[in-house]
Amino acid sequence: MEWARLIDKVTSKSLWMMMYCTGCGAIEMPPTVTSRWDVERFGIMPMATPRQADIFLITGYLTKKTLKRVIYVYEQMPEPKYVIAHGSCPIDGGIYYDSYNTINRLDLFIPVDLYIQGCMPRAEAVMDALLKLREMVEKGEANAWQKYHENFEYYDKNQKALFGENWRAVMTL
Amino acid sequence: MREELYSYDLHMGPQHAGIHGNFAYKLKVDGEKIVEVKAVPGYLHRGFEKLMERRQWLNNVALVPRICVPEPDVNEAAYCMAVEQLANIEVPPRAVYIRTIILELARITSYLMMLGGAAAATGVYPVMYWGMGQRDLLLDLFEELTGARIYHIFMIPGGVRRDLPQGWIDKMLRVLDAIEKHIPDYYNMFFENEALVRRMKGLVKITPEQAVEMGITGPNLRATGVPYDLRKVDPYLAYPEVDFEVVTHTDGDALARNWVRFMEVGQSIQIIRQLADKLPKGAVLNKPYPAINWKVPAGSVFVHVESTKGEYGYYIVSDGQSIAPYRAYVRGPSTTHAVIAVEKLCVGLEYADFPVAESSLQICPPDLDK
Amino acid sequence: MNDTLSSLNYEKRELRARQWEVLVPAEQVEGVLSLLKPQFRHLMFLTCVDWIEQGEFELVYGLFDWDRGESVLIKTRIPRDNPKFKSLRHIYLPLEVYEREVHEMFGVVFEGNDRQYEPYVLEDWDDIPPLRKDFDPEKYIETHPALANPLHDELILELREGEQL
Amino acid sequence: MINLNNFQINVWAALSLLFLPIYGTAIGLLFMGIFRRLSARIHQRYGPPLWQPYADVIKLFSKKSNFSHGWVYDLGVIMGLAGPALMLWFIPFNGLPNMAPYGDLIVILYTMVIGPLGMALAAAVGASPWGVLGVARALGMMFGYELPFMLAVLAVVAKAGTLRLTEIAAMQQSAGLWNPSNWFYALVPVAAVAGHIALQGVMGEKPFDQAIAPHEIGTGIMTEFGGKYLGMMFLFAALNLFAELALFSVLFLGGGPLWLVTLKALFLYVIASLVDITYGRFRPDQAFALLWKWPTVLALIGLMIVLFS
Repeated sequence: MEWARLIDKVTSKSLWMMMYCTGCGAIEMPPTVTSRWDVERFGIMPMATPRQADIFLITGYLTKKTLKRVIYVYEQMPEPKYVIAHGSCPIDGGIYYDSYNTINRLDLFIPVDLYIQGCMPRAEAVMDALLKLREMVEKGEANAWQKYHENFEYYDKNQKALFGENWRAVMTL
Repeated sequence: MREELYSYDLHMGPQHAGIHGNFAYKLKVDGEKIVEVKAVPGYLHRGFEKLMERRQWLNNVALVPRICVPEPDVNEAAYCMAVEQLANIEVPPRAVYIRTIILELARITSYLMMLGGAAAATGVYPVMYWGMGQRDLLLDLFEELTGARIYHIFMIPGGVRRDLPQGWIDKMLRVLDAIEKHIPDYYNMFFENEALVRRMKGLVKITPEQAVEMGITGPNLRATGVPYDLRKVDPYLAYPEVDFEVVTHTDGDALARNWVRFMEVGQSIQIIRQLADKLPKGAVLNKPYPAINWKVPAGSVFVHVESTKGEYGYYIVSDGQSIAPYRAYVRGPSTTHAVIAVEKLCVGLEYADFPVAESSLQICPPDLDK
Repeated sequence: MNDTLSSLNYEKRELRARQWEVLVPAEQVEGVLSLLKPQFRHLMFLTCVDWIEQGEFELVYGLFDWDRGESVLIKTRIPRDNPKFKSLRHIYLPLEVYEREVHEMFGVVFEGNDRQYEPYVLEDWDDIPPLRKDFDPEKYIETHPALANPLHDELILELREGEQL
Repeated sequence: MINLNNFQINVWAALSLLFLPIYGTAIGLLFMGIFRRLSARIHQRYGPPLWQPYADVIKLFSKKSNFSHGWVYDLGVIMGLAGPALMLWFIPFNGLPNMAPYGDLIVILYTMVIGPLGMALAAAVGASPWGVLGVARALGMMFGYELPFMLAVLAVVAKAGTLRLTEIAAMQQSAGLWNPSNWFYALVPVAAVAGHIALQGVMGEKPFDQAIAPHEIGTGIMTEFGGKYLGMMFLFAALNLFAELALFSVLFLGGGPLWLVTLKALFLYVIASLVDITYGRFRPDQAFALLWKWPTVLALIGLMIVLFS
């Protein structure tokens, strides 16, 4: 038990994130990682491939087409993994609530650890969320990824309702 | 036969460090050479044009900046100008000047980001880090002026929402001085960098005829040597009253495109200084219309402006009876750049050069997907 | 006004400074575009307007003259049921992609453009083309409940119950 | 001739053999921390603390790996780690009993290849095309930098008249540990400069980091690595980094006791990092052309000077 706590503590000091540029929010990511806010001070670093990432940052609205890839990317990430949804759109659709091509709630499809509300959230808000996630990881509270195992039927049902029964088999680029 | 045996598919994007934004290319590669490029757009399709038909004329002002994130103000400007044209609203001269200043500031922020992205594609990260740091100075200015860092929603039909705060102009000029001081650093890191110059020299060379034929606009067009800039050719706002040069380069390759972008930062600073000097006094908003249930007279108009990526335009149709636009079409510059130009010009490149070529064209997928 | 443009015998209207619209019958659009091409070298856009009450689609070709800064919108009407038009991508190269877009968003068939059947921005689309006026996104969301936010409905129900109380 | 009968199992030697790879890895990770800090300062930001790479590695090993690509994938990673460890055993450090007296330069130059080959093996069986492209580039680059590096080493061998690294090190220290007049950097400067340029390729730093170019091929050979595998990759990178720098220090900068070699390696690494941070990445063919042109010609000239003087 003590060992797990120690690992949690170290993990919280080194979180690599994958910024899938799904929407507008991606524009506030560069200031967060570059000179002004420099999130690397806290050991949080952008990574290019899902295999190497701990945090999955969903930066904005999700169209149907993107959501498929997001689910794929999420499933490729090694566990434990944390999802931060950025902006109003993944929470309730935001300004695109009545669009025919964007989804209104992200947590119907994959579990989310933290939401950053706002359109668009400032870089400080992103920093705040990352530090909050760091705290959660340190205390062992960021467990949303376990939900994906426990409630996979629920998520799978929603995914199939949107993309069709055998979407995984037929997906290409 | 050879194709079957030796060629393979590479999927660039949508989650790939070399692709700017949520966009994908399907490459067919034979050894190292690209034999076929297919653009796969649509990851950012929100149905903007449908949404705009469902919002009122003024509500749309809050919607349009979201079409292009790196430089949202061109959307506001073009949309407001189109609506003003339809409703025949006179804009006070002070508002015209303030709009022009905002557009030019946004141009600098966008260029700083683009140069960083182009440099990062070849592994030169300092340009990106410095540029982002400097861009934030400008975003702070925007924040003081409009209350938002990215989506300002400051221009509305008839002018701008409010007057400049006390001392804002001086602060802005100081920020411009600070940026100008760093321009040699960018130059040395970018255009004196042996590896970067060697990669970009001669890459995706476009001739002026090809460029016009393919509908390429903006810095990508000017890099081929033709001085076509909408600010001069089809002037709008306060551009006829300021003095600036249209930056051109004759090479038409990736380096030339980035060079044009880089030199335009300096021109933008000059334009803003002139505007700040000449800034007229008076009202900033002429609002002869109700905030809700406003019916714009019937008609249609196309208004285009010069953005950092190219020609940005709004084609707005009003039927005169409904409280929303009957049809709004957004002409984004990336449609021709990302699909036509890349699919036609990037065949025959090495796949290693593809991200560099793509970043030199500066594609912004949201304005293509809409 | 440009000489070639003023020589055209169609209905013309000035939309704003240096911009005109020209209403051209559908079968003569090809000739007009080829005539204007040498001067209006830049095709700004092609789009479509759904005039549902008249039962017509209006195709709008935006052309621009780089040297004079003049623009002209060539407008033509085609019937709304079974909309067909000739692909003009041999005149302006960018039409290849614009026709693709109009085909997907309005269902106009451009004969001669083989690329229009490739999916453009939509994926697995299962309804009428979305930019037509009779397409209702709210109804679409209702029939695809995974797109909607289930909390919205619950909240609205709660509010209504609260009102009754 | 090496007489294996002389090899006595010695507690100290065994301990030092165990100690060297651990030390090399630890120092390599520290170097990575220094690199990240240095690049942050050039980027005008604070950067992570120096111990950041250690936390990264611990975290990576604590991750659950939800994938594997078969036994070649698992074995390749271990083989990769074994390469630089073996190499470090054959590099002489003053007063440290290891296997240096029993091997010569040829052995070391062969062990240099094992590590990258193991990693390439693992990456190649991964399903990602980017990984395979990265492997192709990494092996290609190997051909690029091996030639000038070998030629530079050959110049040293010709000058020293021996293949034994212990003798080469002793020869350089004959004028004193701190006196650089006998270092091969001073004795065969032309070849040494060529070797130094090739070292940039050996370490995979820009402009020769084609194998992991993130903007071109994802992150190349690392695309499919995650969790524990990436942790192994990190350890390999750290150990390999230290081993290569130590080899270069012993060959051209006089060698010495372990701490002195570490300092020299740090000096070399800071120079390499500064180039890496501010320089761009060449295309593979450009990098080839560069490596086979300037450093190779320089090394050949250096070799000629040694042979005909």
